[in-house]
Formats: sequence, C-alpha cells, structure tokens
Amino acid sequence: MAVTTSKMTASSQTMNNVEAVRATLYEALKNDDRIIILGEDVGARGNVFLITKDFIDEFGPQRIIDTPIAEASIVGIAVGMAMEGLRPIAEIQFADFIYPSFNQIVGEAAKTRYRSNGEYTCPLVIRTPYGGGVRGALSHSVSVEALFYHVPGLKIVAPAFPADVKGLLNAAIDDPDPVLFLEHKKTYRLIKGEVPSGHYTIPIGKANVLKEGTQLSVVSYGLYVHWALEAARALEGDGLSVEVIDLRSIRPMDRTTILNSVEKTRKLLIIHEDNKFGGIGAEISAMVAEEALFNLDAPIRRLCAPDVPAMGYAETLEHEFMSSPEKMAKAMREMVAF
Amino acid sequence: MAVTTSKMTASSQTMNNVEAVRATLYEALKNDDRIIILGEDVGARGNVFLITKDFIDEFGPQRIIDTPIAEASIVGIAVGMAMEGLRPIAEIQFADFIYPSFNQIVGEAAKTRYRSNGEYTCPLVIRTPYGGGVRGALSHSVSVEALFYHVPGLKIVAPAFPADVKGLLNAAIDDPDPVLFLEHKKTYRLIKGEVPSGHYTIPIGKANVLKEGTQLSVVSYGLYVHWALEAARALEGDGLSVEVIDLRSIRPMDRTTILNSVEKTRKLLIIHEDNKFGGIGAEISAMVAEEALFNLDAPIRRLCAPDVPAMGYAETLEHEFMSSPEKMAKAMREMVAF
Amino acid sequence: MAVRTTTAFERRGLSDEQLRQLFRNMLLQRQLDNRGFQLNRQGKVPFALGSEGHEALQAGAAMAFERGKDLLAPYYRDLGLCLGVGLTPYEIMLSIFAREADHNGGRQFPNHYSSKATGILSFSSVLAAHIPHAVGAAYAIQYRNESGRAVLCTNGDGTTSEGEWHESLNFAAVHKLPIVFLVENNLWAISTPIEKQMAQPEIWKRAVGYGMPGKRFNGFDPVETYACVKEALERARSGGGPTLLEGMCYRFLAHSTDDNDMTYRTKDEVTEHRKSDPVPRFEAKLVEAGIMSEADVAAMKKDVLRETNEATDRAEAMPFPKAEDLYTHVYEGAWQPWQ
Amino acid sequence: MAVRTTTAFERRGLSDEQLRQLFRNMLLQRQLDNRGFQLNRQGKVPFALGSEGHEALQAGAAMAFERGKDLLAPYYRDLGLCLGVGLTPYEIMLSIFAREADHNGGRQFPNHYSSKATGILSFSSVLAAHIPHAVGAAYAIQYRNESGRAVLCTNGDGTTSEGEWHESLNFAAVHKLPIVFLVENNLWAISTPIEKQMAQPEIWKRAVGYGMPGKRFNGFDPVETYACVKEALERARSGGGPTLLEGMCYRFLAHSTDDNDMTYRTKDEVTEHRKSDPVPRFEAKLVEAGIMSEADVAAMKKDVLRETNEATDRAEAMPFPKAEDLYTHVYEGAWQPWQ
Ligand SMILES: Cc1ncc(C[n+]2csc(CCOP(=O)(O)OP(=O)(O)O)c2C)c(N)n1
Ligand SMILES: Cc1ncc(C[n+]2csc(CCOP(=O)(O)OP(=O)(O)O)c2C)c(N)n1
Ligand SMILES: [Mg+2]
Ligand SMILES: [Mg+2]
Repeated sequence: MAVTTSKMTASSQTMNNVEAVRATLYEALKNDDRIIILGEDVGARGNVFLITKDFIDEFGPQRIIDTPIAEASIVGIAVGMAMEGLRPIAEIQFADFIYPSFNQIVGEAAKTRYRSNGEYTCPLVIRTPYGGGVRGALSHSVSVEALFYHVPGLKIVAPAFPADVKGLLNAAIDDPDPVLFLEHKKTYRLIKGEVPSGHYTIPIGKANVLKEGTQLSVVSYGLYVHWALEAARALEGDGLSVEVIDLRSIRPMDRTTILNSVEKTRKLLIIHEDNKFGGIGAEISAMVAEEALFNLDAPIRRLCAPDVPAMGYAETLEHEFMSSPEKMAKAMREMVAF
Repeated sequence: MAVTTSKMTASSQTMNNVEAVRATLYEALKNDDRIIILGEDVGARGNVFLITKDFIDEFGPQRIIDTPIAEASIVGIAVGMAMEGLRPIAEIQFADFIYPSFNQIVGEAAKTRYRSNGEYTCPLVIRTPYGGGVRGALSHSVSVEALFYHVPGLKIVAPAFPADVKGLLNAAIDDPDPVLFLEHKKTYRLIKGEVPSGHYTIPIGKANVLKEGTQLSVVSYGLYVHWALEAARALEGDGLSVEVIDLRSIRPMDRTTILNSVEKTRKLLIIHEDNKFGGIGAEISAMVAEEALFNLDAPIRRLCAPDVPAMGYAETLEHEFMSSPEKMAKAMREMVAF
Repeated sequence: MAVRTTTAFERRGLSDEQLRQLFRNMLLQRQLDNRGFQLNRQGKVPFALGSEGHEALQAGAAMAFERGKDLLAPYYRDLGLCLGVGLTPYEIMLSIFAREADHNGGRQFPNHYSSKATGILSFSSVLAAHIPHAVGAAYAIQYRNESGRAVLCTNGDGTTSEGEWHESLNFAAVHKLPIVFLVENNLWAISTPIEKQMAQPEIWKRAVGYGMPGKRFNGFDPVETYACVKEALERARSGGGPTLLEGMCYRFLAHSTDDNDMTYRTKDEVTEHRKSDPVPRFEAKLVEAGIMSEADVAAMKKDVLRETNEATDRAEAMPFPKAEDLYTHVYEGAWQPWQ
Repeated sequence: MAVRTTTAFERRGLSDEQLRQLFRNMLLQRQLDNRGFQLNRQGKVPFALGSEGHEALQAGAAMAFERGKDLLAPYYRDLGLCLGVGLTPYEIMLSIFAREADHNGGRQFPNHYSSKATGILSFSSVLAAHIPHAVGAAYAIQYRNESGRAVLCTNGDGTTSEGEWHESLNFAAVHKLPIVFLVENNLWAISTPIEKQMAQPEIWKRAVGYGMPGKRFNGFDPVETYACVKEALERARSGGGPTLLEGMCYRFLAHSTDDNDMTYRTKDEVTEHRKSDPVPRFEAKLVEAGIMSEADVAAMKKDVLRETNEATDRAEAMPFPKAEDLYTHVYEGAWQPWQ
C-alpha cells in the first residue's frame, strides 16, 4: 500500500484509526489554541470511542466542550466560532444523528463564504463515525456521504487507513472551508497501520492507488476498500490483475486518478457500503460515462447495498446488507471475464 | 404532448400549475376528512402563492393549520398524524427551508414503515416550491431533489405540467408512503395546460415521453423540461429528431422508459437545473452506463448548473446560473452531430 | 380485595392490588434489565441498556395510562413503562434477542419497543425525533373528537435540549392538545451531567414559557408519580391541554453495556443515590403498611424470576429474521431492486 | 453641546445630541424603507421589505451597541439596526440594487446586510439559523477573554418557534456567554398572528426556563429600548451572561412587496397601531422637550431625504456583478468546474 503524504518523516508508529484520530486531534490542540472540540460526551467520557479521552483534563472545559444534546446548534455554534476566528472541530456522536444539523451544514456552513462574497469564511471540521458491520442496527450504522456530496461549498473525506486519517484530518483542520470528516467505525480498532510522526497533510481531493492492476479498476473507500484490497490480492493467485483505488476524498473527487486508471484497465467496478440509488457510485460512474465512455470494454458496475432504509440489528439482516471480500471477488471475476 | 393519465374524462379545463395544485388539494379536502394541511401561512394568507386561499374558511382551522415557524415539527407532527390514521399534507413554504426538517423526512418518515416492520406507516405528502429563475436569490431558489433522492423509503415527484400536477398529487395523497412533492415555482403561473376533470391519478414512477425522436434522448424535469421541449421543437425545423422525456418522478425512477429511448436513439443528454455533481443526472447516467453501455454512440452528457452553492440575486448571476432553450439546443445539436 | 386505608403512606386512591401491581412491575423491570446485562456478559446479545432507578417512575406512570385508550410515545429507557402498559416480558425478550417475531422484526436496537396493538408508537434512536410524532398523534385524537384519550410522551433530561423538543411543546400548547410530556430526569445524559445540559436545572419551569402547567415530582415514589401523571393525563383527556412533568430519578447503571460510568462520575455519587433505591424502599413501605408480607414479597420475586426465565427461554428459541426479510416493508408492496 | 435635563421624558443618560441621533436614525430608516418600496413600484428592483414600526426599537438598540467592539447578528428586518451600528445608506442601497460592490456581491436578497468591518455577521434567509452563529461568536469572545465585548442577536417573534432558537439560548445560558437575545415582537409572522405562534405570548418569560434574565419593554420608545438593551449588553460585556429581551412593536407594512396584509388582518387593526407610530411620537416628544425645534426637524428630514437620494443615485450607477462572479468564493482559491 502506497501512502502518499506531503511531508513524510523517517519515524513512524503503528496505530489503529481511533489512535490516529486521537493523536492528530491532540497535536492540533497542542499547536493551535484556536482549536476547540465540541460535541456530546467528548469531555469526561472522552467521546464514546474514547477518542478524546483525558483531553478535557489537559486542555480544559473551554476547549473540550461537552455540549447539550442538540446537533443543530453543535454545528451552528461551531459555524459562529469559525466565522469569528476560532477553528472548531465539531463532533456528531454517530453519523445517524447528523440529520438535525443538516440545515447548519448544508444551508449555512457550506454557503457562508459564498453568500458573504468571501467576507466571512467557515473553517470548520465536522467529525462523525459512520458505517455498519458493528451491530449498530437501524440508527447507528448509516452511511451519510451521499446526503451531502451534492453540496458545493462543502468538502467530504472518508479515509480508511491510519496514515490517511492523520494526513487528511490535518488537512481538514488546516482547510479554510468546512470539511465533513467521516470515520468508519468498524475500521476504528480493526485497521492498524504505520503512521508517520510529525505534522503532515494529505491533500483533500486526491485518491490513492492502493494496488496497481491492468484488468479492472475498482474504486472504493472506507471499510470496503480494505475488503476490496483483500479480494483483489486473493485474485492475484489466479492471475487476475485488479487495480484498487481508495477514493479517500469524496468531494472534491479525484477524477484524474480514476480516469487514468480506467484508461488503462478499460473496466470499472465501484464498491460502496451505502445503498446504490443516488450514491457516490452514481457520480463516479456518470463522470466516467461522460469523460471516458469509449475507453470502456464493459458496462460500469456498482456493487452497493440494496436500496433499503438500513441494515437491521439482527445478525442475519446486517449480514445480508453488508458486502464481503467474497462477494467483491465474485464481482471482480465477472468483470474481468466480461 | 402526451399526458398519460390512468383515468381520463372527456371534460377538461385550462389551468396553470398553481391552479392545478389548488384544485387537487381542494378536491382531496372535500373527499376525505382525514386530510389535514399544515404549514406556515397556509390559513388566512392561503399560502404565499395563494394555493390554499380561502380553504381555512371552508374547512376550518383544524384542517388548515397555520403552524408556528418550525419546519422540523411541521413534518414531525405530520408524521405522527400519519402514524395515527390521518392523511397530512405538510407544506414547506420554500424548499430552501426544508433543511431543518431533514431529520424528520430522512430519519423518520422514510423509515417508519421499515423500522416498525410494517406495523406503522407514514402516508404523508410534503409539498414545497423549489427552483429558480424568479429572482429568489440564494435562499429562495434551490433545487432540493438530489438531497433526498438517495433515501429508500421516500418517493419524490416533480411534475411540470398542470395535468401531471393533478394526477401525481392525487397519487401522492393516495400513496401509503411518504412522498416529497416538488413544485417548480417558476412554472406556477407560467405553465398552463388542459387538466382533465374528475379524480384521476398518474402512477408515481412513470416518466412521460413528451416528444418522440430518433437521434437523441433528452431526459429532464421541472421547468427545464419545458425549455428542452421548446429547444427540441425548434431543432425539428433543421431536421433534427430529438426525443424529450419528462422524468416526472425522481424516486422511483422510470428506468424502462429511459432505457427504451436510449436503445432507440443511442444518445443521452440529461438536463437539470440543479448543479451537476451528485445530482439526479448522476444516477440516470450511471443507470444507463450500467444497463445499456453498448447501446451508446456518444458519451452521456449532463447539462446542469455549475457546481456553485446557489444562484445569486443579481440578474447577471441568476442568468449565468440558469440554462436556457438556446443553451439546450446547442447541446442537443452537438450531441446529434457527435 | 377491598381497599384498606393505611397510615404508612399516601396511596392516592390505589387499591392494595394496584399497589402490589406497581411493585411487581418494578421487580419485573429490574429482573428483565438484569437479564439483558447477563445475556450481554454471556455473549448472547451484543447490547443491553438498563433503566435501574427509573422503576418507580415508570411503574407509576404506566398505572395512570389507560390501556386500549391512551397512546404511549416512549424512549429507549422505558422498559418499565412499556411493560406497565401491556407489553409482555416475552415481547421484551424478542427485542433483546432481535428475533423475527419481534414487533420490529429484529431491525431496531433492543429497547426500541413499539406495538400498535398496545398503543406504543414506533420511534428511532434519534433523540427527540419521536416528540413531534406524539404531538401529531395527540392532534389526531383531538381532531377526531376522541375525548377520553391522551398521549403520554417521555424523554430524558438531556433530550430537552433538542430543538424538536421545544417545537413540539410549543405546538401542543398552541392547540391545547391531549398530551403529557414526561421528562425522566436522571441527572445524566450518558456522561454529561445536568449542569452542562442546562443552566437552570428545573425543567418543569420551562412550562411557563409555553403556557402549560408544569410540575416536578419525586420519581422514586411510584405512588406520587402515579398521582401526578394521572392528574395530567386526566386534564389532557378532558380538554385541558398539555402538561410538562418532570420526574426526578437517577440512572444507577452505566448508560448501556457500551459505557463505563466510572470514567465520568464517582462511585460515591452512585452509592449515595442508591440509598434511595426505589425498589427496596417501596418493598419496605408495602411491608410496613401491611399490604404485603415478607413471604408475599419473596413469592412475588420468585414468580418474577420464573416469568423472566420463561420469557427468556421462549424468545431465545425463536428464529432470527430471515436474510430476505431485509427487503420487506421498504414501501407498501414488493421491493424492487431499483427503488 | 452640553447635556440638558428636561422634564419631558426619561432620557436615560442620553445627551441631546444622542437623542437627535436616535431620531435621525429613525427618519433615515423610514426614508430608506420607503425608497425600497418606491423602487419596487417603479420596476427597478424586484423585491423590497420594510421595517416600519421597528424604527424606535432598532435605533434604540443600535445606540447601545459599541462600535468597533460589539458584534451584531441581525435578521432581515434590521435595516435600522444595521444603519445604527455603522452601515451607510449607500451600503443599504447597494444591497437593494444587488450591485457588485454590495458586501454580498449582489448574491443575497436585499436586507440581508452583512459587513465584517462593521461587525455585522453574515446570515441567510433561513430563519433562526443565525442564532447559533451569534452564540458561537459570543463563545469566541469569551474564550479569548475579550471582556468589554458582546454580541447582540435579533430575531422576530415568529422565529422563536424554531428549534435552533431554543438550542442557542440554552447553550448561551450554560456557558454564561456575552450575548443579548433581542426579540422584535411585532405580533405577526407574515400572516400568522402571535396567538397561533405560541399559547403564552410573553416571550421574555421563557428566560426563566433557560436560567437567564428576561425582560419585556416598549419597543415604540427608543429611549426605553436603549436603556434596556444597554443594561443587558453591559451585563454581557462584564461577565454577567446572556439576557432575553422582548421589544414590543408592530409591523405597519405588509411583510414585503410580495405580500398583501389586507388578506389576513384588518385595516382597523393597523390603523389602531399606527396611532402609536414611534416616529411622529418621538418627534413630538423631542419638540415638546425643546431638544429640537420644528425647524430643526424639518431640516433633518430634508437632510435625510438628500442623503437617501444621494445613496440611491450613487448605488444605482454602480455595475451589476459580472456573470463570472457566479464562480468566485465557492471555496478558497479558484473554482474548478468539477468541485
Ligand atoms: C439526536 C441524537 N443525538 C445523540 C444521540 C446519542 N445518545 C443516545 S442516548 C444519549 C443521552 C440521552 O440522555 P437523556 O435524554 O438524559 O436520557 P437518559 O439516557 O439519561 O435516560 C445520547 C447523547 C442520539 N441517540 N440521538
Ligand atoms: C426556516 C424558515 N422558514 C420560513 C421562512 C419564511 N419566512 C420568512 S419571514 C417569515 C416570518 C418571520 O416572522 P418573524 O420572526 O415574526 O419576523 P418578522 O418578519 O415579523 O419581523 C417566514 C415564515 C424562512 N425564511 N425561513
Ligand atoms: Mg438523563
Ligand atoms: Mg414578527
């Protein structure tokens, strides 16, 4: 796996995604006292995944704010802080609870710069854990990226690897515009990797070719990019050469990397955990159908969740909703064979 | 223009879209006392476009509720009414103000049936005027369909012609599931047409071929489908044969009509007022790239608004944001010539 | 059995039978709660959430509820309320085990009870989102002139901070709807203490601003709870409009099996509140008043355990939802892959 | 000119000069208001919205605002407030005409004034959405220990029904933030009368529920308004936390040029309120108290008209935004078609 970083130091440390978020937030708090973390249970509890554990002791309750349960105002207050020169990092405890703050994200944060003709800006990060496979049932499992990715003025990232988490979270914090930072909760402790020491950023809007290949391009992100990589590696034994791209940023989207890959492999499989209709895969597919139609040797395929409202709590339902490395390998085989 | 209706009577009347909405609501209120209209200024003012004018006098303030300014609860209370056997029609005064009710639409209404395993249902209509070209500026012009169309459990319609307004609004009211009913405000008084008398429905999920053609399929909806039709008709003089499809329903989407058309014309142009990235055009394009790639003789093209947060108030900005029959004709020519 | 007067405590019109019923609900609630945690420790279920400390409040409120008439719009901490209005331990266990026969078909998290037959509305995990639904249901009741019916709507103290809570109370007041808003104030919202949730901790005082009556009561006392909720529900049923009630209690356990409360509050604090544990307290009162003997209590506890065991075994033996069940009830009718 | 004492009315520490300034703001506000409507009737602008009836309230509140220190989070009816804190009639007219030089570059509806230099936050048309921003700004002030600064945040009576209003007040109270929430209660929200908006019409009484001081005042009296807002702002500036103020006034005009208020309220009602029109009333008071002569008043009116004319002409002569301006300020840096 090639981790692209803008500044990479020799030393590194093995971390999981929780640790990567935590370490990055910690550094940011240390280095810039304009940074404020606000959200539900981020203080004494240190966030429900213990990401901000003990921060309140070190940085005080002025910087680590246990907010009332009120998501619209968590984001809205952060917008006001950002307009007035602070660098708030707002947390939505689970992505499923971001809906009440939709107005503040889509109507306000994303439009602050535009509607004031650049007089006011909104350098705000909204972090939230999303995704399923953790028995989170109907309301602790959703993917929310497709509800926001249509919105100009907003940026969306969804890193999958600890090193990317750090680099992209740093980039999001430095960014002068609002960034929705999506953390797949199943990868939190599952995924470990080397994380370079010191401050570095990964540019928002750049995908990462995790594995090169010649017969098929697979684009994914989040938990599923790990499974896609696993599937693609397994297929190597059978002589299949599948290129796996980790999208990492959803808006802006790295058209160049996708188009270059498709030009080479002439086939595109998009895989995401979210349901299909109107999902991220729709834009990827449409973009390729627009820009590179005659480079394609097979119909573009989207391997996504079925269009049902959510995965259920029962294991049987969750299992049926979620994909797997096996299902992905099957789709890859079919595409290569097409 | 072929208006498809499930039941069509001999007599009809010329109406504009406002009158069609009004007449349909009126009939519904007359025929079914489970129907309640609730929203801001729907009572004495009769809605800001006078759609419900005088209804409160005839049906009383229990059925025509001037709500407090609180969109989350306008929808949320309607959900509760629907769960308990009423047939609420909630109004959001302008689509731009639907954001605060996002949680109730996406998190609640769309999931009521699913999460209760069918014990509870949510037969709810949410009507709202959307779209630009009326000097509505940043916050009275948005298109919101793409913010909702990814959501299973929800239906979305966006009729463009008075007869479709009536047929689809009747269908939405009869529907046992929540329907987001989008009314393009620029078409309100601009577009007139024959509306059959009596009660009839147009099935949700069926597109309408407004004009047959052989060289290019154009899919659009709302205000733009009128302009697309105008452009296509103008091109007839030059011997160009363009098929124009009015999507009418956004979710569920009429794949069959689109695919049949593309199979015939081998070229697809999607036109919408909303910005491009992640818009409705993305799903249409992706669906065709998936199902009919080898039927295509040209890349699929999307003619959409630029990816900026909104049209501005100044005429120059609004004009730059909006398309026109001329710009559409130009794109059609290019596609046919490809 | 005839109603006897005792001097031990205000019985607010409740018969001995009803008082015992209250107590039994409290015992059953605690037993089922424990069972959830046990099953979680045994690795049989991935999640459980308890309402220890809310038993008196919920048993009392449930007794004021008129079955077959009133509607309940509960939240996830309302095991006791749901039991009290008619849900069976078996139904609770189906939810905990996420079995196919569960009202939600195993789709929702446990503790998200709903049952149309019992008058319990369906709700999601999104806090406060159910409150406008309760108001809409109350509107339906009023609109249809179904006097004698009301909605009981509950939520935690932390949930009062949500905008939807505010909007809902305001609307209910404007329309004088038949609804009672009952806040179960346990002083905590996961790790957030009440003083970080609000500057002024008496939630009932917000009622003035909405133009409805407000009242705070001791939610550790099931009889006082019963009387307060009954008064408010009767006002609602008879056209007197909504009420905001605040029942004071305490969350004895961590928020859920995913939480460790010792990271944010002290053992001493919990111990201090445990001294007022409503379950042994009410037991002592009943015994002291001669309404139950020690033997009665022991027998009742045994019976509650038996009932819990039976419910557990019966539910556990039921099948999981089928994989295909993922595709039902998206819309009315059969699911289409492209919908 | 030295401050004189008069017996005519409570001047609350205001000098003659300040009193005349108050009055001038009121006159200018009404003149600019009228101009917007005139331009609309002339077909020169598609939309205008007036604040007649709010002049005293806004002039008074603006005078309590400390320029260069405080921040203002206004709403669309705050022409007078924005003038009073430093926006020029020319800037107002640029907004009405949607010219390129407008702070918003002609992007927003008129009346959505914002100006970083003047300390006026940017807001959208979505009601109540700006209130959490004001709270966030107040938090920034408090966090940076910038004592002596506060935020003045306004909204209409109807807007208090929004969830975001509730959430914002609650948070501000918890953190004792330097902010004043000023509700301009004009009894109407477009066509919705206050009694359909809330069951209990005294908005200031909600303050108790949040744990902050609340006060209602006569918003037709600019001096009383000044005193109330000043007291609240000073409390905020000196660490005393937030206040909820409710200024009573009336909307004399229709909601906007798109509205016809005679469809939902009577002429009599408006006429009745017109009797207390704050502008002639304050004029009479100033003359009676000898602070201004009739001639002074006439001269001031003439000057205000001149200023309005000049601002109108100057703004009208300015260019519209360029078509390419549609693409700027989406994100920092140059726009990319695929962003
Ligand atoms: C909208 C929303 N935000 C956050 C959460 C996460 N959450 C679940 S329970 C809870 C605490 C609720 O506290 P309270 O209302 O006091 O109820 P209690 O659990 O104490 O009974 C939180 C923050 C949620 N479920 N929904
Ligand atoms: C969220 C939202 N809902 C609805 C509207 C439409 N709207 C604009 S002004 C208005 C009335 C506001 O009344 P009030 O707050 O009393 O202010 P006033 O105009 O009376 O000063 C409404 C409903 C809006 N702009 N935003
Ligand atoms: Mg609590
Ligand atoms: Mg008003």
